[in-house]
Formats: sequence, structure tokens, C-alpha cells
Amino acid sequence: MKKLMLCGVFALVAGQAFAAADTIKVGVVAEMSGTFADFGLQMTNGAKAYMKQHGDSVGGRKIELIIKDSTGPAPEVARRLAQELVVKDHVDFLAGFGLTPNAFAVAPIATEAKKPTIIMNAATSAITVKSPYIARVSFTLAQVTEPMAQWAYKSGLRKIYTVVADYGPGHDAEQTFKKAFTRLGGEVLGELRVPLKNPEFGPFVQRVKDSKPQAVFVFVPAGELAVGFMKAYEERGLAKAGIKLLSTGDVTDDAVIDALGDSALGVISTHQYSAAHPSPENTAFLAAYRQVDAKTRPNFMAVGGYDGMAAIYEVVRQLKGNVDGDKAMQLLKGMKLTSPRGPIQIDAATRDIVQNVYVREVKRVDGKLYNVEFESINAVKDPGK
Amino acid sequence: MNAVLETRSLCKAYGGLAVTQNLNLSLARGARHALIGPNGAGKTTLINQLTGVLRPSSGSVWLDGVDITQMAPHERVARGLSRTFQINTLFPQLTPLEAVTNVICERERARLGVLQRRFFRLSQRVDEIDEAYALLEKLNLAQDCQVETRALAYGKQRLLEMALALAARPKVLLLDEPAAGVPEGESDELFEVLGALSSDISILLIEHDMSLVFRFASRITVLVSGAELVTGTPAEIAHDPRVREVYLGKGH
Amino acid sequence: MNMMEIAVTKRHHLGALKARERWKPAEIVFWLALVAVYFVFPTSLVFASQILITGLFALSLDLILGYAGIITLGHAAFFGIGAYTVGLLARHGWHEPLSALAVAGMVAGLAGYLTSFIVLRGNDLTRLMSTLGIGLLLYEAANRATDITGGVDGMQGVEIGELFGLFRFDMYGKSAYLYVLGVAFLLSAFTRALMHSPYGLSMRSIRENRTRAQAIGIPAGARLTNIYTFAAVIAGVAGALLTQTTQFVGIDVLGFQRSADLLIMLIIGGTATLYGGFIGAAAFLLVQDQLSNLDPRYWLFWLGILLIAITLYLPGGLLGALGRVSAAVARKRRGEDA
Amino acid sequence: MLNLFGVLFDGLAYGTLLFLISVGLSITLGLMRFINLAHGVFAMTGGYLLVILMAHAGIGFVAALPIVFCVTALASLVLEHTLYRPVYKRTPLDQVLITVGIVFIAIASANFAFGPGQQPVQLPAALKGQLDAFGLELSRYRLFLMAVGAAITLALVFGLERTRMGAMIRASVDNRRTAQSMGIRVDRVFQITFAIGSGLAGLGGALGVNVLGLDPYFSLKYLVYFLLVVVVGGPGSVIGTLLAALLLGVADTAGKYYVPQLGAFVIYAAMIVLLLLFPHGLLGRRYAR
Repeated sequence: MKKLMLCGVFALVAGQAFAAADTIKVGVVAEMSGTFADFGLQMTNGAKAYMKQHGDSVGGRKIELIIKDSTGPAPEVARRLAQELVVKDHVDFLAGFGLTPNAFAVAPIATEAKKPTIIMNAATSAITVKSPYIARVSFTLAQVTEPMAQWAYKSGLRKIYTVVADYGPGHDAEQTFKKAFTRLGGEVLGELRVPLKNPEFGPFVQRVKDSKPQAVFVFVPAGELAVGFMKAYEERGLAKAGIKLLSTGDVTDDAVIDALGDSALGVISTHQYSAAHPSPENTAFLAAYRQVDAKTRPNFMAVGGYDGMAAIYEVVRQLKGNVDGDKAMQLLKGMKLTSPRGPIQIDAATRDIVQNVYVREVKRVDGKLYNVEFESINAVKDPGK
Repeated sequence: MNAVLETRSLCKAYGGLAVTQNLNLSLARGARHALIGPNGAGKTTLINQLTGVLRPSSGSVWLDGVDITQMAPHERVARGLSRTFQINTLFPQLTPLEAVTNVICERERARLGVLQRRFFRLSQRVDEIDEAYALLEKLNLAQDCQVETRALAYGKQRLLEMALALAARPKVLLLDEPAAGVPEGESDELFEVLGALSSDISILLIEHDMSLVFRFASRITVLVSGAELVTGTPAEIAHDPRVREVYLGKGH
Repeated sequence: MNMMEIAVTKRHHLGALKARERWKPAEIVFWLALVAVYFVFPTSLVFASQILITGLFALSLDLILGYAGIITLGHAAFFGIGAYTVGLLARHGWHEPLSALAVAGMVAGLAGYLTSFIVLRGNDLTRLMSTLGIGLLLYEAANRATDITGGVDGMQGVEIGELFGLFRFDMYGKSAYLYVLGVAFLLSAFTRALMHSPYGLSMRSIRENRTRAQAIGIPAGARLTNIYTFAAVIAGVAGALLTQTTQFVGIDVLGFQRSADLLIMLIIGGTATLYGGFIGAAAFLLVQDQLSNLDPRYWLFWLGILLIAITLYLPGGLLGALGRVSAAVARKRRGEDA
Repeated sequence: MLNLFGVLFDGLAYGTLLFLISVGLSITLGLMRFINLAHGVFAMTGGYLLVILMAHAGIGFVAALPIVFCVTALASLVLEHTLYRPVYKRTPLDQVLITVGIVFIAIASANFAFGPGQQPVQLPAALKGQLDAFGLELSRYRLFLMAVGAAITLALVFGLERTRMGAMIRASVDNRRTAQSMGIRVDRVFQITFAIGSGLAGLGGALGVNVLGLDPYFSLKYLVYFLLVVVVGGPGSVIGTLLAALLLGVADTAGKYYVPQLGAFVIYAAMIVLLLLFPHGLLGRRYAR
């Protein structure tokens, strides 16, 4: 066993010397297996879609993706993988990070190794503060929650109940919504926090129904919890009782909407991306994505992966191939891109993303359910900072 | 009455079923007392109450004039009450030497410092090991002292049962059918060991092998469905009509 | 037999006991190999530290499962308590690693002592579930107390000071690896001494036959509580080491997945062998890493096949198999000598 | 006062679902003393089978259920014959290792075949929405669940207590050797017991998709809930498992409705308390492992 490892190391070292010259390596740390396997799949598919569309070389340098599986919310695994990518594989960029704890754990590595790190999904506001070498192209929770409160008040709703998943991001969404909505004069009837490992939503939804609010604002992570909530929402007949359902895009996420079924029709949500977004960039993105993976429907995480690669390509182009940590960060600050979701910019001061947040309603469009955007709040900064 | 082990109106019942009925047994110092009775007379349940494995429904157990009814099994051993088991209850993967040394180290626990007990190597406990080896020699198990217990012959395992009980240097020794399963010829070796036991150990012997009982015991108590039928010398018991009746089944 | 012969035979059995306790060549090679890793794999020291930490954590489970015979699915509770203790200390200005390590061990030990009364009741199954329940309750508490523990996002602002004021835990993990190796060796040697002492012998006798152990004067209940507390201390130290070397505390330190993986690693390595934990952890994590590099999405499939193969063809785990091989070799060699 | 009935109804319905999924594990664990952590795999297989039957083969929801039961039962026989039989006599640790291996393979295969996302299941109209019964809005699907649960409990209790097969099962568990000496083919009995248990799990999994959702990680994610119900109820006792499932179902639901801020604490705390009070399970036989 020992001898095998030994010659493995020498081969690696030798190999690197040769390849370092002309390949730009992007180390992607993403959740490829475990409960959050679809996070990793979407992000890496999005990145591959960009490379399929724009070729795998820029400024004369070949771009190579090295995908590592962080197996789920496992900070020490993410940190170890990042360290190996930097020390062994000599990557020029770090990217990925579907979950916040993994991003936090890698921040010290990014700082020490001066490696530009692109966050493609993790949504807690404090991430970009953790290291001057972190830039985010996905979104922050507060950024998509505040517009929902503003729209709710504007559309005449005054009494709202909030239901959030009981964990860090859930608490942030609850407080952001409550602060924004009450500042405008609205009233939050009650706040419910639902356990993360929660197979049964019935009683919570029943409690909401019994307090008869005009609408209920919901934030739960995409996937199983969203499906569970929607089923209970429909089963308890809240729609029939006239209680509107407002949520962030996570609940009616493109990849999960089929599993929700017709119960999701009419749900109003705010998010930065919908597959039904009418723009040539989006159509091109969807076509490129289908070439990479025809089975799954791309969602906001795929766009995170796609725009992450766009930012990396732009940096490599401007630096003409020799990537240096500090120069790359200078370019990333203030960088403007036209993304499939619409115009986006990386804020020069906070290195966080500034983007349009759309208000959408779930409708059936030629046989499939989509979040159809009907209003846009432009250039929203992250209120969380 | 200098009874070293005594029960006072001991009762044990599982719901309606009375297994020990108002038993006042007393074991004199240095006695060779046998307890006999048909199967299901509650002999093993009695031993479990004496050793603390079972809590009696009422009544009390006294050792050397101290009430040990509520005491945990290991404390009773420390006070000198030791037992063997009817079915071999040994440590399969330990060797006889390790098992007996273990008992002696546990007995000397108070004398050893915490460090000696916890961190010094077992092989440094030379006195305990030698005492163990000597005891095994006495029970002619010396030549097998390094063999794993599970590999020992049944007869030898019966002797090891005895060795483990004796290693605790008991004042009172409860023998639960020591000859159980030992073929006729081989019980002499066992009898020899019993005979050689020093007189300051009081022994309560539970046994079916009447030849062993009448050769060994100086007093006999007959137990029938948990109650004491009669206690007396071997001669009295041999001629007592009630005993013959109970054993030969003509009785009530 | 005259005096001389008695002396000789008596010393013989003492020799056999001594032989069991002496440091075997395989053990020495094991620890030297770990030191060699520092020089041979300079770029993989972070991974090596994590394997060592998991091995130490598995050693603590071995004490409970291998030596005391208690099946537990919630051992991550103590690992997590150790990790969070160091994290909280660091957040409130206590940066010195060694003292924080000691505090973490004690806090975890206290938690072990308190929960041992719940855990030592009932049979194997109820014990499995009560340990699992305790683990899940702690996980929920950590998730709920977001302002203290940072909840699911993990604890931020964990700065660990230099070891002895000299060695910083940097990205390359050089000083971190030696620190972890030192602590792991000390605790392993400590446990090894414990297991070869009269106390260790009493633990083995409790596992072999608890009824008889009590009947020869061993306070089995107190002894099991004692070993459970000591195992909790080691688990707490392992958790603390992870926090100190990754300078971060994620809520997964308390997760059910960590306890479940640990149980699998120990079974793979072989229980009640002191080194089964380290071997099992190394094998499991190395194979998992290689497989996930080859196939990031479906490596679990190959790992599953490996587990089944080990169960069917390598009973007693790797060390069990190694034991049988070396015994066979020894028999063959003895066969040739006779 | 009204919502007390509502909570009770939800609790009982959720408890019934937990019972359906766990009773198979109670049988394998209690009657056969086999630690089958892969029990969730049969539930997951049942769920995915339902999805395939409904989506691709166009079979109705209710019609698909018996098919799911039979196919899962047969599939489990294959697994029992190949992987479980060699480990029956092995230590509990070996049983844990091999069953966890099976869980890992199932997760990866489901992920490969169906992708990591949630599986949509369209309920028939009759089982959707709510039914107004004496002022209470009762969900039709939960009523259906309770009906199926009651039917299966009766069938199991009747089967175990009254039929010859049930007697043979109980005999071969109480004393394997004596049962064999009486001419009962114990291996055959265990096979049938195992198949019934796994079939029920498949059925429970299929019925649970609408409430618990279905993704490749199902068998590991809900493993805790199966074990919890079986151990608290007392392995091997069908009534015990039902009692525990209903008790924990109501406790969890009431906890979520009345003291939502306690969230998941309720069900775990309830479990530990019940385990302390009944170390061998509510109705568990006092067999010491």
C-alpha cells in the first residue's frame, strides 16, 4: 500500500511541472453525493454548460475543471479538499460551495493561499466578509427576501404569518422579512420554525390556517422540505381558505416544481432566476445545459455555476492567462456580466452580487410548471451587510 | 448463636408463586452444611438471594452479624461471601491464570494504589500471580494455566469454577451443585479438593449427588417448594420418614 | 519438584504474561510509519491529521464497543461537545491549544459520566436507541442555539493560537499533524497501559461474562460508567483536535452520519484490538477519498460493495484477518521447527 | 377544542404510517433477531416501484399498491438468500456492516437511476383534499392511510395468533432447535416472515411518498424513525410496534402544534423517556441479547 502511494506522489509532481505551463485549473468543491447531491450536480452542470458554449480555452490557455465531492455539509472535508487542490493540484481558482459551512471552512485557505474563490450557491450574507479573496455570483437570502416583503405590502397584504426552516438561513429570512414588512406598516401574526429533519408538516400548516392570516411567507431549503410543505399546504386546503402563499424561489425551485405538482399553481415567489426568464442569454444557457444533462431541469444553482465560469473566463481573458490572486480580485470587484438571469454586478466594496430580483407566479406553460416573472426590482444589493 | 450466614424469615414470591417461604437458615462457623431437595425446591433462587443477584420480597440476610440484604453482589464478595455456579459461568477467552489473578487483584483492590491498579502492568503484580498459581496448583490446574478456558475439558472447567470462588478468600462458600455433569469416577478429585478446604471456611453445599452429600456434610437441610422441611445430622435425615416420602414421591 | 524446578516453572508463566504486554514489533512499526508520513507525504498532511483524529475517535469507541461490549450510535455527541468547547473558548479569547484541549476533554468526560446512567440500562437495542436519541437531542440543541454555536452554518471567528507560542496551524498542516500525532500517541499509550493493567483485565472479564464478573467482586456497573466516561474524554479530545486543526466548527461534528461511519470504520478495522480504530479509519477514509476522486457522484456504490465483501470474507475486520494470517504463519513456522 | 381532535387525527394518521413502514423491521428484528438496517431500502424500493408503475406503466395508485407489496416481497427473498443467510449466525456488528453496505448500494443505485431529486407522485382525485366530517376537516389521504393500517394490523395479529403459519413462526423464534426437531422447516418460515416484513415495508414506503417525500437518501434519512418505533414498541411485538408508532406519532404532532418552538426535541425526548421506563420496549419480550 505504502509503495503504491509513494510512486503516485512522484508521478503527480512530475506531471504537474509539465501541465502547469498552459492549463488554468479551477478546483470545484461541491456536494456531489449525500442529501445535497442535487446542489453539486446543478452547479457543475452549469459550469460545464458555460464551457460547452464558450469552448474550453480562453486567451490561449486551456481551462480545466477538477471536481471534488465534499459529501454534504462537512467543513473539514471541504477544507481538506481545498487545501489539496491548492497545494497538490496548484489550482488557479477555487469555486463551488453549495452550503455555507463549507464556504466558511475554506475562507482561511483562500486568504492564506491568495486564491480567488467563487461562491456559486451558498447564501448566508457573512460569507464574503470571511476572506478578501471570496466573490459571490449566486445570491444572498436577505437579498431575495426583502423584495418579497416590499411586494407583499405594495399588493395590499397587511397580516402575514411566517414559516421558516429552523436553522441559520431560516432565522435570517424570518428576521429580514419581519423587519422589512413591519417597517412598511404590515403585521406579522406569528412566526413558526419548522425542524430541518421534519417528515410531517400537517400540524404546522394547521396552526397557520387556524390563525387566519391573509398570506403565509415560507422559507425552507429546496428539495424534500419544500415538497413536504406544499403537500400539507394543499392537503389542508389553505388556498381554498383564501390564504395566499408567498415564498423565496427555493420553495418553487425549477428542479423541484414538477414534484410539487398542481398544488404549486398561483404561488408568488421572489428570486433572481427562473427558467422562464425571457432573454437570449437564458435560451442559449438552457440549450447548452440540455447538451450537458438532458434529464434534469436547470435551476438557480446551475446559473450560479454558469456565471461563476463566466467570471473566471473574464478574469483569465483580462489577465491574458497568467492568473495572480490579487490582480484577479481587483478585476472581480465591480465586474459586470450579462447572465441568463439578467444583468449582474459584483459589488466593488463587499465582493457580493448585485442583481435584479423578480417577483414571479407559478403558471403552467405548454404543459410544464414555471415561475413566470411579472415584476422586477432592479440592482438589489445584499441588505444583510 | 455464632451463625456466620443467616436468613431471617426470608420470602420470595413471583406474583402468587411463593419460591422461598419464611426461611430461617443459619450456617455455623466452619460448618459443612448441605442443602438438598427435589428439583424446583427453590435452591438456586435461594443462592441468588444470598448473593444479591435477586432481591427477596421480605425478610433479611445476615453475614457475620451484618445485614447485607440491600448490598450489591460485589460488596458481599468483598465481605467474604463467594459462590460457584451450577452451569459453568467462566471467561471463555481468559486463561485460568488470568481469571484467578483477576479475582485476587480485585480482592486486593484497596491495598493497591490507583496508579498500580490502573496503569502498572499486570505482570508486575507478582504476589497476586504467585498466589493464583499456587491455588491453581492446589486444584491441579497448574499445567493448563495458560490454556484459554473455552479450550479446557469440562471437568477442568468445574475445578476452575471452584478456583475462582476460592480465590476471593471467602469466609462463606456457596457451592451450587459442584458435581453437576461430572461423571461418577471423576467426582473423587472434586471431593478431595472439598475435603482439603480449611476449616475456617463455612460451606453451604447444594447437591443432588447423595454420596457426595453424605460423605461431606455434617448438617443437612431439606428444602421443599421453598420452605424448610427439616434440618439435622446426616443420620437423622437418612432415617426421617418425611424426607424419604418427599424423595420417593409417595407424599402429598 | 524441588525448589529450583518450582522457581523455573513459576517464572515461566510470568514470562508468558509479560510477553503479552511488551510492545510488539508491529506496534513500533505502526507508530514509526506515522512519523514517516510527515516526511513522505508533505502535501497530504491535512488529510493525514484528519485520519489520525478519526482513528483516535474510533479508539474511544473501541473502549466502549470492543472492551465494554456496548453498541452505541450516538458517540459523536462527545466528539461534538469537545469540538464546540474549544470553539467557544477560542471565540471568547482562550486561544492556547493545549489547555483548551484539556478543558474539552473534561467537559466531554462530564457529559459521558452524566449520560452513562441512561445508556447502561436495558439491552443492546435500547442502548443503541438511547445513545442515538442523546446524539440527536444534542444536534437539535446546537442547531437551535444559533447565536452561541452558529447553528447549521457553523461557528465563526475560531482563531487558534500557536502551539507552545511557536508553531502556527497553517494551511500546510505541518505543525498540526505533529500535534495530532503526539496527542494520539499519548492517549493510545495511556489506553494501552490501562488495558494491560489489572483494571483492563477486569474490563475484559466484564465483557466476557458480566454475571461471573460481579460474582467475583467486580463492581461491573461502576466500572462500565468509568470506561464510558474515559471514552467520552478521548472522543472530546478528538473533537477538539478537529476544531483546532480546521479552525472551524460545523454542526456535523454532532451528526448521526459521523457516529454511523465511525461504527463502520471500527468494525472494518476489528474491535477490541486497540489499533482496529486507527486501521479501520485509515482504510475507510483513504478508500472513500480514492473512490470519490474516481467517481464523485456514485462512489457510495463501490463502498457498499466493499463493506459487504469485508463482512463475508474478512470476519473480525482487517486486524482479525491479520491475526489469523500471522497465527497461520506462526503455526507453519512452528510446524517446520518441530 | 376542535383542533384537539384535528391534532389527534393527524397524530394517529402519521403514527399509522410510521407503523406500516416499521412493522416489517419489528418482525425481522424481534422474531428473527436480525439487525436489518437495510429495512429502509425495501421501503424506498416500494416508493420507486410505485413511481415507475404510475408514471410509466400508467397503473392507478390504489391498483399499484398490491403489486408493490408482492414485488418488494419477492425481491427481498433474493436478497435474503444471497446476502442475509450467511450472516444470520454472525455477531450483530457483522449484521450492521453488511446491511449498511446494502443501504449504500441502494442509495447510489437510486441516485444513478432516478437522479438526486424528489420523485413526484400524483394522488388520485378521490384521495386528494379534505373531507368534512362532523365539523372537522379530515384529509382523505390520511383516512385512507388509517384504513390500510387497521386492515394490516388485523391481518398480522390474526395471522400470527390464529393461523398455523403464525404458530410456526412464533415457535421457530422462541426455540429454533426445538421447532426444527418438531419438523418445522425453520429456514422456510424465516424466509416467509422476512418476505412479509419487507413487502409491508415496500407498501409503507409507497404510501409514505406523499407524506415523507422520496429521494435516494430515504433509507438512511428515515432509518432513525423506523428504529425508534420498533425499539420503543418492543421488537417482535406487532401490537407493541403499533402502540409505539401511534404514541410517538401523536406526541410528535401535538408537540409541533402546541409547542412548535420545541420542534424535534419532543419526539427524541419522548423516545428516551419511554426507553428508560420500558428498557425492553413497551411490549417487548425480555430476551437479553
